[in-house]
Amino acid sequence: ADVKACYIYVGPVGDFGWSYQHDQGRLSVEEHFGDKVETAYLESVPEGPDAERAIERFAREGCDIIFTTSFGYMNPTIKVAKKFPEVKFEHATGYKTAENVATYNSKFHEGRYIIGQIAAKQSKTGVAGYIASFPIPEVVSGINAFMLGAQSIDPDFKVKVVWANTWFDPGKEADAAKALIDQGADIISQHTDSTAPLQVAQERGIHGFGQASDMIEFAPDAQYTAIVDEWGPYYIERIQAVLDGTWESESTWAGLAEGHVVMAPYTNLPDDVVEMAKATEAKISGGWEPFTGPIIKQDGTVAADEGVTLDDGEILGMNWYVQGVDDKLPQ
Amino acid sequence: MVQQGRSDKDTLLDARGLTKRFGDILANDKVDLVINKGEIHALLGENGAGKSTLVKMFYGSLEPDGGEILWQGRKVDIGNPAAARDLGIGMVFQHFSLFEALTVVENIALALPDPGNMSDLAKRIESVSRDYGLPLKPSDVVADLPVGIRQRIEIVRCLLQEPQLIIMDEPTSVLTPQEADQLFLTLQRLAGEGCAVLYISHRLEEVKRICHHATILRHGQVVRECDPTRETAASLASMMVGADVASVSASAQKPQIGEIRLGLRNLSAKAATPFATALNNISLDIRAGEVVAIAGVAGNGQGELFDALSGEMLVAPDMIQIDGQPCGSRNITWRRRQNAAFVPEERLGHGAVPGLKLSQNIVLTRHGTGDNLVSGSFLSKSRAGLIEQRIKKTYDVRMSHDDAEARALSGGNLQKFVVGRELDRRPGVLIVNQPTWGVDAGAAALIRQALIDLARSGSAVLVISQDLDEIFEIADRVAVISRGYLSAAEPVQDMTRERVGLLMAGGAETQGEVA
Amino acid sequence: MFEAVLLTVITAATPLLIAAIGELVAERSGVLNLGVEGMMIMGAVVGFAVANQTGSGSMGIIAAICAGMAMAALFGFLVLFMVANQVATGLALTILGIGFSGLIGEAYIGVPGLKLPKLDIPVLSDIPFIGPVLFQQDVIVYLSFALVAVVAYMLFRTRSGLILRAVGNNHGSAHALGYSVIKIRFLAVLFGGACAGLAGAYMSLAYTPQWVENMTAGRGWIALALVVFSSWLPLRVVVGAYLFGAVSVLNLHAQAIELNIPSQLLSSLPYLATILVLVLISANRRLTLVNTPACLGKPFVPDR
Amino acid sequence: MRIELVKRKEHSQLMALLSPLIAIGLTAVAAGMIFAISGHDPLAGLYKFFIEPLTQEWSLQATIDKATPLILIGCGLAVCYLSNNWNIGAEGQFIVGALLGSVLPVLFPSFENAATLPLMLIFGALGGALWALIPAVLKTRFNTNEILTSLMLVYVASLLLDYLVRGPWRDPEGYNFPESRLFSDAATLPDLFGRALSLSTPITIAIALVLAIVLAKTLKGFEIRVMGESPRAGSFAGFSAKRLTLFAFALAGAFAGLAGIMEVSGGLNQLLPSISPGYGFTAIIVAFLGRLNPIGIIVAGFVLALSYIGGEAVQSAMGVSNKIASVIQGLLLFFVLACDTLILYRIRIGSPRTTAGEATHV
Ligand SMILES: Nc1ncnc2c1ncn2[C@@H]1O[C@H](COP(=O)(O)OP(=O)(O)OP(=O)(O)O)[C@@H](O)[C@H]1O
Ligand SMILES: Nc1ncnc2c1ncn2[C@@H]1O[C@H](COP(=O)(O)OP(=O)(O)OP(=O)(O)O)[C@@H](O)[C@H]1O
Ligand SMILES: [Mg+2]
Ligand SMILES: [Mg+2]
Repeated sequence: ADVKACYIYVGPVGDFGWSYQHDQGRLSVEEHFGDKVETAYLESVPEGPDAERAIERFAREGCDIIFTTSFGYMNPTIKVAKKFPEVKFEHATGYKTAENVATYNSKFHEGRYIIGQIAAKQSKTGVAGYIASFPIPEVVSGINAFMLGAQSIDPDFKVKVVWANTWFDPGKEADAAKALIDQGADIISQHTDSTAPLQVAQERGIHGFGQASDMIEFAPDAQYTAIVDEWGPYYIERIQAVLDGTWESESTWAGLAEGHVVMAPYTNLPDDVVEMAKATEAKISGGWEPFTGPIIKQDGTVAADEGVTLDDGEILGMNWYVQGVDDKLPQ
Repeated sequence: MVQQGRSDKDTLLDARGLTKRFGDILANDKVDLVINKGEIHALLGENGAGKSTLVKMFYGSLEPDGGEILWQGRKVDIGNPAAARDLGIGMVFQHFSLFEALTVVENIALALPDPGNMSDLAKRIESVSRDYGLPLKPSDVVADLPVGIRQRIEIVRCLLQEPQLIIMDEPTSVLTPQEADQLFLTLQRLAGEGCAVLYISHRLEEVKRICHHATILRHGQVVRECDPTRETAASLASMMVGADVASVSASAQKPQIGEIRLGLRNLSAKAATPFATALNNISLDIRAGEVVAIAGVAGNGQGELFDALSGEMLVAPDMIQIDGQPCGSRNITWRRRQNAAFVPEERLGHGAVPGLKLSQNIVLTRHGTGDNLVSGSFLSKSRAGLIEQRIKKTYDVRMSHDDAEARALSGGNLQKFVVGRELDRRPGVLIVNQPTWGVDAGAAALIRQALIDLARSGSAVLVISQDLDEIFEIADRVAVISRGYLSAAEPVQDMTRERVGLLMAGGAETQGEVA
Repeated sequence: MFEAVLLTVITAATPLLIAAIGELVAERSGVLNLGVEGMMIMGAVVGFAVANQTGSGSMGIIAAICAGMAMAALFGFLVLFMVANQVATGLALTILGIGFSGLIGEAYIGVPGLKLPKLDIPVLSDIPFIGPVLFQQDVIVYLSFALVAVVAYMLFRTRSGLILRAVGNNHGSAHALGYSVIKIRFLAVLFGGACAGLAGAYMSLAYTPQWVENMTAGRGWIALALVVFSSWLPLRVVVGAYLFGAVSVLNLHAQAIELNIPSQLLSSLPYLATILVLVLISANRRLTLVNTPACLGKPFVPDR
Repeated sequence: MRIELVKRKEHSQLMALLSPLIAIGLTAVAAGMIFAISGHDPLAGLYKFFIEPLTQEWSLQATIDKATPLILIGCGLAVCYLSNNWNIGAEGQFIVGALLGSVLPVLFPSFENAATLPLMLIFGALGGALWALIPAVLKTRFNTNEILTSLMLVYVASLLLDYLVRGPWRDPEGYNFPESRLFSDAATLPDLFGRALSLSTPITIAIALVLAIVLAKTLKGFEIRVMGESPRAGSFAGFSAKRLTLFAFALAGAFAGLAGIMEVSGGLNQLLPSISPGYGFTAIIVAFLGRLNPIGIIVAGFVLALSYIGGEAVQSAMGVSNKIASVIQGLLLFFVLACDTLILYRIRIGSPRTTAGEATHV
């Protein structure tokens, strides 16, 4: 093989969520390049000392490009990259780069704006439940985008947030979904990885959205759509660059336009709502940013005036709620 | 070998060439034994002679390595206790086989093949136990019951099986003389009804009194059979040991009574656990030069008293005084430094750690006393080894190889070691619980003599014992403990077995309450 | 609302209850099996796989029970026949179970599961409030209550229960009376494994009908704590399991109704509550002494 | 045929040496079978798993790095287990040690001098000890089962870490990501010989050796062994079971806490929401594999670390699932436990007693 591409996952490839989707990306690389590219992966590598060792192993074993797919791998990646200047590193979701370290992430909040709109259209109670994992900027900006989308349809729409303090515990996520439903939510959105919340929605006869992958098989009647992480195109592009010798360190933050974030087919929805969703999708793909003012923070201060767009740094480090979110942000 | 005057027509059980081996030990070596119907048959022998091993094979708890058992003339294979019970064999164990957390009726039900309805069984227990003069309350939890009652449970459990043979392994060691008398009546009644009894006891007087026939084991072999009524206790003892047993001489040296070395002043302690006995107002003085014995049936507070005296259980400072120093709240090491020494009842697991070598077991009780076993918190192996050698020689401790682990020693030898370890320090105050428990006659005589010698050299010796023979042999004064109360100590000359028995059965309690 | 919360609590409590009642039986016989988590996760994966292959939930349940028992048999062999240390062996069982379940489950990731149907008991389930709570649950919930009733009855009203308690109380005496301590303990351990397997099946077939690695997420350990919590009395296990289920569900409700407490603190409440209750229970010496199997964790080697 | 165990009169010295070897041999056989069943070359798998990591300098070094915290925690746990205190919460003690040890670099980043690092290590040990004392005090005061309380406290500790790292201790310059600020050089545990060896390794080995001497030669070691084997005899010797419980937990906690802060200060250089890949639990296995003897624990820690590194090696090179590594670890522990039985027991294989034909149960 001309290039060896290696992947480090934080969870088991069997989580059917974050790590699973990255591994799907790796498989599409294999499919695309065939014999030209060899791949390898290490799964369930805990953030911490083990990460550095795992990255270093790949660097030593002749990997040309190494994708480290969790935020907690940031500093180990930078450390190992210093030792192996000839190897290319790609770190997902972080903010530190180097000569041979690029970063990449997806604009999931674009998808969340759309599902916020759908939620506001479809909800009868006017309340959506939101199962959040950990209060990191990405999750917070996701909640805000959802809220902004919903408010664009129904200014009085409410979002109830429950922090599960886990990326992955099907039982707990299911319990959280039930709690939210019992508190009056009739739409469930999630920023945790398992299919459990959608299964609960299916069972209780309400609706929700898939996360990371298309979960329609788990909830054929309940899923409206899903925000799917498509890492394949990015991985193919970057490995091609290595093959061509054109690889450079850069920060990629792409969304619907580039096909890194994909909306799963809209199902269980009336036609007009599907129309609306597709229109918004097209608008965002055309360059419109959901975080465009007016945006009022929860405490009443103005985050962005009419027509002003937040810059990338503000979105990537977001630690405040927009007005209307029924939760206090854990500090 | 059947003796004259003993018919062989009514043979119930006939054991032929039974052999049992535990590792290197041949516990039973081709034992032949015949038990007739309606006979009270004594099985005698020193400790470790193999008595319990033999009867466990009859009861199916152990599997013979060789030989055969005939039951009413038919060869049987007693695979487990249930099979034995089916045949009509019942057993009262030396170490009880009761379940503390269960009730009396549950304990009994466990030994019956088909106990039926529990409340019916409870009624049966009440009536049978009353009938035999061993009344029981079926709903009591065993943990709350004294030892005498616990044994009743075992006996009633046997009786309910309507057995043809009852095996009793040292039943009277835990009974007061009065309770023992009651038991004898029961046994004689059973024998009269045609039931055979195989009776194991170290108390030769009672064997003479109630047994019709005796088989004597030594080192796993049958050495003699006899009619115990025609023998004396001394002749039975020498048959068991194979030589004359040296008698201990307490009175040879008149005690030179000195000052008080150990004083108990209204010693009281609450029961530490729900199953323990409380100590009530115990007062006693022990002076230099004398041996004071505390008699009593097991489980009447001896363990708690020993713990209080040793400092494993702390009490108010003034309650215990060693050489005038209040020390009820001091720990055991402090007391040892006051030249007190202690020998607990359980040698393995209390007096010694099973998995440690003897030299390390020396450190166990002597690390805090002036033996230089510890210097700068490091242990000195060589000094411990020297002491171990000395004790081994002085007290004739025998073992298969040098400095063995404690668990590898036989009971009697370990007891000699545990007692020797303390005597070797020449303590001013020595407190011993059951000094010769499970020790054969020769070793027992050696230990007893050593205790007397220690007292005569000016130390105070307190012996807690359940063995009346031992007490009358070595004590200068005797007190009796019952349910946590202690009677006044009286000179041994003024004591009789009957009086001690009365005190054991509660007399001490009333006396103690008055005091 | 209250009714709905109660329904959630029932689902959260059921796997804990089932696993704990099995462990209670094992511990009553004197064996401490810390491998509940490992047996449970094996039950989850095997239950899921078999239900998926055969399309039958009951087959899945049976297979899960067998898987739990197979794990328990391994544990029992080491601990009872080889007299291995029970604590260490239990931990090893958990490690093995988590690894092995991951291997078996690789093929079932992302496959929608088979959800056990709810048993809707006609008429009765229409009674308001009581109806849905009592008469509209899946099979395993009913099974869990039946299990508690049967175990409580067995333990305290039948001869086999008496023998089991006797063996846990004093294995020496039980052996002397002719009971086969090892055999009885082995059966008790197997029962514990069967229950853990069933609890695992509940996770992957009813609670969240899917297979994902580590999906039991520490519930086996909670089940162990519940056994001590209950001082080895079956009916108290129910109380404990439901209390724990309630505390963890209420944490989520508390967030949804906007109590401003750090969610980490709320998440740690069930653990803190367990510690508190353990302290309160242990303080009652008499109760613990009578009910604690005195031989718990002690090795037994019979001489014959 | 009947197989039964016969208790030996004394410990078998020979078996004490042989049993781990037999166990490792059996594990290798089982592992080979697993590789074969999952469609890989068993010999290549075994080589990758057990041998290859030892042949390359960097992987050997990685093995040592991974073994270090396991050995340190394992040593503390050994003291607990020897004295019959079932502390299985070392993971939590590790975390709290790391937390308290990080107070200086996180909250007082300008406190940079020669005392910084020593103080951090002391705080780390203190944090672990205090956390460990909770179950110990509950055990001595209320008779509470320490297995469960120490385990529950693991969850509490990791939630505490999570709360701090996402909340009050979050790096002010970290774009709100859940991580503390990076430690300054003064707060970083230095490496020795270039980067070949972390300072934590010699510290750990020294502690293990001292502990080995303490256990074998001193009164305290004697006390620990006596209490573990026979608490009643221990109290007869004048040792206090309660005080020893507190001591053992505090010591184990201090070791775990020290391991925690050394890991954070040496490797991670900052606090993250998760800082331990289960060291506290793996160390339990290490303690038992090393037969609760510090020298044995050094070896066992190395063997277990090897099983992780080897697991990664087969995963990356042969595409073998990482679950296989944990299956192999589980099996290794099972075999060791089973073989250790031979130290105290002999296996006797006897023929059943021939029961004569007419023998009957009536
Ligand atoms: N389970 C066992 N394992 C090994 N050795 C045993 C076992 N049981 C008994 N022995 C040994 O067999 C011999 C006979 O023991 P046994 O208990 O039958 O003696 P005994 O005559 O009943 O003594 P005692 O008067 O003390 O009750 C002793 O040497 C004893 O140590
Ligand atoms: N140690 C015991 N011995 C005999 N019966 C018991 C014992 N413990 C409980 N029981 C009885 O067994 C039955 C079931 O026990 P369990 O403790 O589960 O019931 P419970 O209602 O929770 O008891 P309680 O309220 O007294 O704690 C009850 O009738 C109880 O009284
Ligand atoms: Mg005997
Ligand atoms: Mg109850």
